[in-house]
Amino acid sequence: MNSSLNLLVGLAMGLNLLALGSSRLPALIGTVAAQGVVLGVMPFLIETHFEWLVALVAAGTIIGKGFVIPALLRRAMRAASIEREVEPSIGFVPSLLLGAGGTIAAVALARALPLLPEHAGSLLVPGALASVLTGFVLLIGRSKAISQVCGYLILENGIYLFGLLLIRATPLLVEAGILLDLTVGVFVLGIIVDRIQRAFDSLDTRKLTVLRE
Amino acid sequence: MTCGPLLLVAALAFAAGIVLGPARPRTWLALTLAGAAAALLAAGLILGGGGEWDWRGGLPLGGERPHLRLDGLSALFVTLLAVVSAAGAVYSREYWSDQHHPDSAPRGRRWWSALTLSMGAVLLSSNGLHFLIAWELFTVSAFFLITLDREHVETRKAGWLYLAASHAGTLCLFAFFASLAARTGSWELGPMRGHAGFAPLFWLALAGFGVKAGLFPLHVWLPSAHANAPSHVSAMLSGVALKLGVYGLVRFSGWLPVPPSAGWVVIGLGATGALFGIAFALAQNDLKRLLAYCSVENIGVILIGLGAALLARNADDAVGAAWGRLALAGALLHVWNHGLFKSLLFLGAGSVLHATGTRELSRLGGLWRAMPWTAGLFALGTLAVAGLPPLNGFVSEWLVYLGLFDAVTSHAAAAWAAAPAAIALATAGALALASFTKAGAMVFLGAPRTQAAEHAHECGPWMRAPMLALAAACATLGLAPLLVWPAIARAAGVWQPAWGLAAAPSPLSSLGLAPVVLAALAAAAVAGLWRCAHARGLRRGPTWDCGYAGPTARMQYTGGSFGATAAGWFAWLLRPERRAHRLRGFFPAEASLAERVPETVLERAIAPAGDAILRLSTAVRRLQHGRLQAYIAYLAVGLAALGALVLLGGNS
Amino acid sequence: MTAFLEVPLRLAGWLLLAPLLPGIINKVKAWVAGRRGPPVLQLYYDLARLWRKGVVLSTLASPGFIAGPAVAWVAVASAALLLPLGPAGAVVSFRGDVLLLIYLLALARFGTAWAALETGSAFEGMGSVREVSYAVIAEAAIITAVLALSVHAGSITLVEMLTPAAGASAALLGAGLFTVLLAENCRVPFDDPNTHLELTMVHEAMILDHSGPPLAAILHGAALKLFLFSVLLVEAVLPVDALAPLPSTLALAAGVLAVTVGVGLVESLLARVAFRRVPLLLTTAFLLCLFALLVAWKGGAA
Amino acid sequence: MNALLLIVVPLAGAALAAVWPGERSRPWLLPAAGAVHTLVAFWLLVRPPAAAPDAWLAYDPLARAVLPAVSLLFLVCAAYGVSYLRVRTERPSRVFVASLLAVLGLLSAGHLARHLGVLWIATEGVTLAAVPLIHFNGTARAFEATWKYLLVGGTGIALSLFGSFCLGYASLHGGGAGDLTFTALMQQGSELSRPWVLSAWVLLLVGYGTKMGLAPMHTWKPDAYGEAPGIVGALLAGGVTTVAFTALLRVRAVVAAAGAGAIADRSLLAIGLFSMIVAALFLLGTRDFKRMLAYSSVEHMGILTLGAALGAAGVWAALFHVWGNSLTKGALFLGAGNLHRAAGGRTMDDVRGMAALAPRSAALFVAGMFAVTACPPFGPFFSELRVVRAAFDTHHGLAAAVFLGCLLFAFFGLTRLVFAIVDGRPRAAAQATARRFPETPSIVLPPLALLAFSLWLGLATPAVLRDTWTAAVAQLYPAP
Repeated sequence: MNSSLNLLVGLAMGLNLLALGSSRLPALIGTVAAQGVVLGVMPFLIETHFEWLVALVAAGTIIGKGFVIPALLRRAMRAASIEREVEPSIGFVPSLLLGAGGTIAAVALARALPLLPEHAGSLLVPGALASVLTGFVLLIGRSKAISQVCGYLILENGIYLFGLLLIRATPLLVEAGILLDLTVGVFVLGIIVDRIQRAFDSLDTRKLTVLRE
Repeated sequence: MTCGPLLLVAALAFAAGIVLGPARPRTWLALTLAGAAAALLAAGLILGGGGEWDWRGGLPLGGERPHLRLDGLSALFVTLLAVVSAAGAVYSREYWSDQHHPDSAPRGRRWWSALTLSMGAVLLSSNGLHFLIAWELFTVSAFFLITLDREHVETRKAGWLYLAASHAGTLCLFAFFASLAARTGSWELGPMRGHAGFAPLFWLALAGFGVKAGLFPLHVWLPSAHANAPSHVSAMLSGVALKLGVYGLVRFSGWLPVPPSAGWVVIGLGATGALFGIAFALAQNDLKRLLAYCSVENIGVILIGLGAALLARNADDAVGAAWGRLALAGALLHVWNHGLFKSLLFLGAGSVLHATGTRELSRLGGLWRAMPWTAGLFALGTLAVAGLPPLNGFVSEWLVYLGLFDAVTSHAAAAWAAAPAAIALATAGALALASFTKAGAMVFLGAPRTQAAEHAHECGPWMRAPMLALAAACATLGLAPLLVWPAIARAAGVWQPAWGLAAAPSPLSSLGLAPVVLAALAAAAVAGLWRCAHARGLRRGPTWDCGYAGPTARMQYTGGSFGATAAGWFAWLLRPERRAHRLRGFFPAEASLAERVPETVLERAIAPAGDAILRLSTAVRRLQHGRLQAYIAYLAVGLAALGALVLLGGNS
Repeated sequence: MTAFLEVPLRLAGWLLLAPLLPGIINKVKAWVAGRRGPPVLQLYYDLARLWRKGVVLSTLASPGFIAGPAVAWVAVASAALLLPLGPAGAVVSFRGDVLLLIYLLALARFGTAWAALETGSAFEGMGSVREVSYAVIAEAAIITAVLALSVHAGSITLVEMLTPAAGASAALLGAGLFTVLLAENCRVPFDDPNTHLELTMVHEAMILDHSGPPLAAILHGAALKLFLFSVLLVEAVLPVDALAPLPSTLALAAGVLAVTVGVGLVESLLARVAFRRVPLLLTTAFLLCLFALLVAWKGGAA
Repeated sequence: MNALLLIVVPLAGAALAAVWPGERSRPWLLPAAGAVHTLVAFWLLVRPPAAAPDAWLAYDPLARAVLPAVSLLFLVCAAYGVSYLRVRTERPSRVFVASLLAVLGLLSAGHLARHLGVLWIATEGVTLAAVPLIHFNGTARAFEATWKYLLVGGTGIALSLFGSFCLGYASLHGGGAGDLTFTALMQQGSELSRPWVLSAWVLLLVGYGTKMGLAPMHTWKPDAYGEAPGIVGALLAGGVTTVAFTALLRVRAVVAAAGAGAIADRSLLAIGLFSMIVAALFLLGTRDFKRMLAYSSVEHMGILTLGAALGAAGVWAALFHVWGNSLTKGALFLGAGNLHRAAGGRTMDDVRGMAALAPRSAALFVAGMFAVTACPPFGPFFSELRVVRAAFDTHHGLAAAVFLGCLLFAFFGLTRLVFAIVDGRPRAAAQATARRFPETPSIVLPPLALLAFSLWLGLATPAVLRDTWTAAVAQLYPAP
């Protein structure tokens, strides 16, 4: 099962690069949604025998990350009737290079961290780190609010990937809390985006520079 | 003994003054006088009867049980505080009266009481924490007194400069007391000469107290603050507030061990301060600024004495003890003397300001006719500050001289510091004579230079009485220094136990009646010459001036040209700025010459540094430009930096 | 008992002999110039006349105008009393009296300068500025000289300081003190007592407006000051009381005479230096005293 | 009495406020809930309840050492809030009151949390609940501030979650059973896998440091504090930051138990001093007195962090400073709110002569300025002096020097700005505004009360508080 899990993690990492390279918002949102679904499947591979809680987590993840949030984002996009270009402040090629470099660095860094025998050889840690880096690149390198939200989501996904290492050990409360917080957080982000659109009739955060020294 | 109740009465009186002051001027004045009298009595008991009063409170304040101690040294300063505070309070009744300053006069009374109370607390408290509290309260209340009149931008600027400089000093004291407490394990203060390890702390104390004392390179706040404050406040600041800085230095150099080089540094600072301070004074055109710079000089004199005493203490032999004691006694006596005559001079300047509305020498002149009392008393203060016999300034400077000379004649290593210090002291004395001849003459002699000066009026009894009292004190200390010797000796004994016991030094006792005789002879001669002149027939006529027909007031010698000669020798330090508009052509239009002596240290050294820091701040503030992406980038950078620090920092 | 007799006697001596010196100086100048010159006792006549004259007081002047000269005169006189006279020693003597002497002279300076400024005349302003300004360096020089003497004698009482010769540093000290004497008493090359251009005066400019008894007091005080300085100079340099009383007294007298003649010669041979050069000259005097101090220090240390 | 009341009561109040019909009467829920909360907090402070070591939520010494200050601050702010909402009737108060109470509840939860996950959830909850408060004014500026607060804060909070996972994995790797209560983690001690603990420390420090507003993660602070109402600013600066700080303290204890205490202290020292330097530089130049308060808050967070790096004595001083800072800063924020309304402006370019327009608030503001710059006899003076002493105790002379230098420049900046707006001749336009917002006792007394508390805290620190701080230090530095 470890190999298939690694396959999925690799897929998620690939989706990271895709997100970095996608030049249009719908594509970006789609990539994020796909990644959410991929992440949601993973718990089943980790848990050999079926467990309700794990199933619940997985389902929640798939629904939340895969469908609800992307839907919200699309809605915000439509409501703001914004053009679909991503408008990077760090170009696509540099972002891709950064992402790729980040991925390699993540793999290298992950070697330095000791793993439990059952996690040995799993790609979860490098995957998590790579996603977090990708998230940062998107947050820093994209000027539109929605693309930043996507970056934030990928960041969260990375952390979620890492959380999978603990899914068996840590009590459910943490997981549930996390899931809830993520959804709520992004939900509020969506609302904010909505409000910003009303206030500024654009989602370009470069315009949000009134407050300064 | 009965010190406790007296001090309690004083404290209660001033505390009540804080509460009642704004509403009830008369009650406030009575309270202040009563409190001052009680404090004076308590200090007198200590100085006269010896011993010390030591009291530990029950309930803790700020986590520490109060510990008050009134010994000879603090009593010396308490005396000065009480006298000047009372004098200023009486003076302010007319000078800063309610009808002229309806809103600020009540505030002024409140802060005056607060200032006196906190200063007293500084002098008494023997616990580092409480010392700091009292110190900061004293600083802040002095700030509010300086800026009583918040209308003028000048005053506000001066106030802020004072506050900023004092805070820098206070933070040095934070470090001083905190590291002292860290070493002793408690905030308690007291004699701890044994621990040689504490010596380096002296430098912190020197910086912290030096700012407040107006030590030469740290004096930058002093001139503007003293010049722009109300005059009774200037008197308090210059007469007492500076002395608290001195108190700190004397107190802690007495309680703690000092590094071997301390004496050399202090005496060097004192000598340069005395010389440069008075050089600045000579160049001033603002009467109160002149007085303020003169305070820098006198602090220098005091520090020369203290430095010599420190050198003697380190030399640690019988000979050294002898001259060290003389120098220390001179310094301590000069604390009193400067407090008295400088307050007198500031009050005099105040009544000039009150009468004419200006402090500029070039707008005054001929005031003696309108205000004879002020003129006479100011002249007396002038004699005293110039250190001329038979007044008090001479006695203390003379003691310091004796200490320095003995150090030189005893061929001690300290001679290498003492001889230059003596020369500097003499030069400063001559410069002081020049500056105050200038000050007195430009203000009171000759013809009035402006309408304002012409229509001046004498100050009323409320302003005259305190000046008279202070003048009387100056004269007494000058004529009969032996009276106060025991007090001085006791204070010196607190600083260095071995030095206190001895009787009055032979010179002082043998000086004995000389001042009195001199004063008597001078009086007799004046009277004789006066009567003789009248007997021969005394005619009034215009100033002959080599027969010049139409002299006008504007033809008189000005303060600027008066200072020019000697101040010119210090041009490298004073950097006077002159804007001359010379006469040109056959039918010249009007010409003008404007001269200004900047506060060199402030404008040439500190201001540029401040600008550099402000530029840095502007550069840093540009980073807060409002772009969210960059903010998240900062976050990532912080993450990376901390990661590097933690993961690569290794385990130390 | 003797003191009560001695003080007036000495005072009388000082006061009566003082006006002689300016007369001698003028005589010397006249001789050098090949004139007959005024009688040696001229100043006595002047003083007597001034004492009988009335006083004209500027309308601007305050009582200080008359008090100043009186105080100055008293200060100089009492300073003179502090000075020991060869074998006779001093009437009043205590540790540090030398400093009192210096400050008494400062008091005298203050009195005259103050009185001069009373009239609000620009000339007298100039005069008093120069007086107090040059005194700054002169004071430094004097205190250095005193330091040298006290280091050499290991004491700061005039009697002990002046009795032994200043030894090796005598020459330096003598030169320095002589220059200071010229400056403090406003002689050439610092000031020209009988110039007629007020702009170049120092002491004379200060007394332009004085008349009658006050002027007399000032003139007599000046003469006294000159006398005082020459005695101080002689005693500092010559081992006068190494000798028996009579010879030493004679030596003292001779020394004072020599100093006076020296002043006269200087006045007739030199011209007044420009005012901006005066500080230079005084600084030289200061340096001379400083070297004297160093020499004394070495001598004492050895 | 059960400590959980501290969480339940405010949350219940929030729910009640959300459904409360009366627009006029709703604000009174604030002081009501606040009073109960304060009562419980102080009652349990005096009579500490016994806490099971493995409890996930408990009123343990560290919580007792900090939470009552927040509770007190909230009570006063609530009293102020009633009159504040009365002058701001144009804005609906439902969401405001509800989220204010929710913030209080979640704050308490965060303080009571003894479990890594619970702690994180509470912090995230506070972050989210504060969102409506920050854009209460509904202006474009408010939206911008909120957006920045949410995205920067959200990133920080995400990182702290990451850190929590790393710590969890460290314990798992050390053979732990996945019990993430701090007691369990500390018991595991050196068994925790070092690399994971260190990476957890970095992530948690950055994450919770963002919530505290340590430089360089402070960028959201001036915007949020500047745009939010004064009362919200007071609660953010005096309440929310304390949760993050106690979180760091708890985590540091675990890291120290794992044998990396020295490294943790070094990083705390570095980031604390860095924050102070940055704050001082900003304070020197800023011209807006509400943003000034934000930077001052950054500076004081730096002081707390520095204290936390200076061993037991330092932590004691830091806990002391939490109280002093919360109360004093609260007074300043409320006073700033008064001045802002009365002057109709916020920068020293368009605000002058407040001493004439709003004398009481101006006097309060000046007094608060002196208090917050460590002028005795207010609380911060004592705590900061203790920090300096702790620095000398632990031979960090250089750190003490930098600390004092930053205090000095911060003082320059603060006094310059404060006196610029207090002194001088007020503008004509401002006089009209000032008449519209008179200085009623209801807006002057709360800040005055806070200052009085700060004074009382400094001069007569109650023994029970001292003991609690000592107990908290003992909890963080268990005797080996």
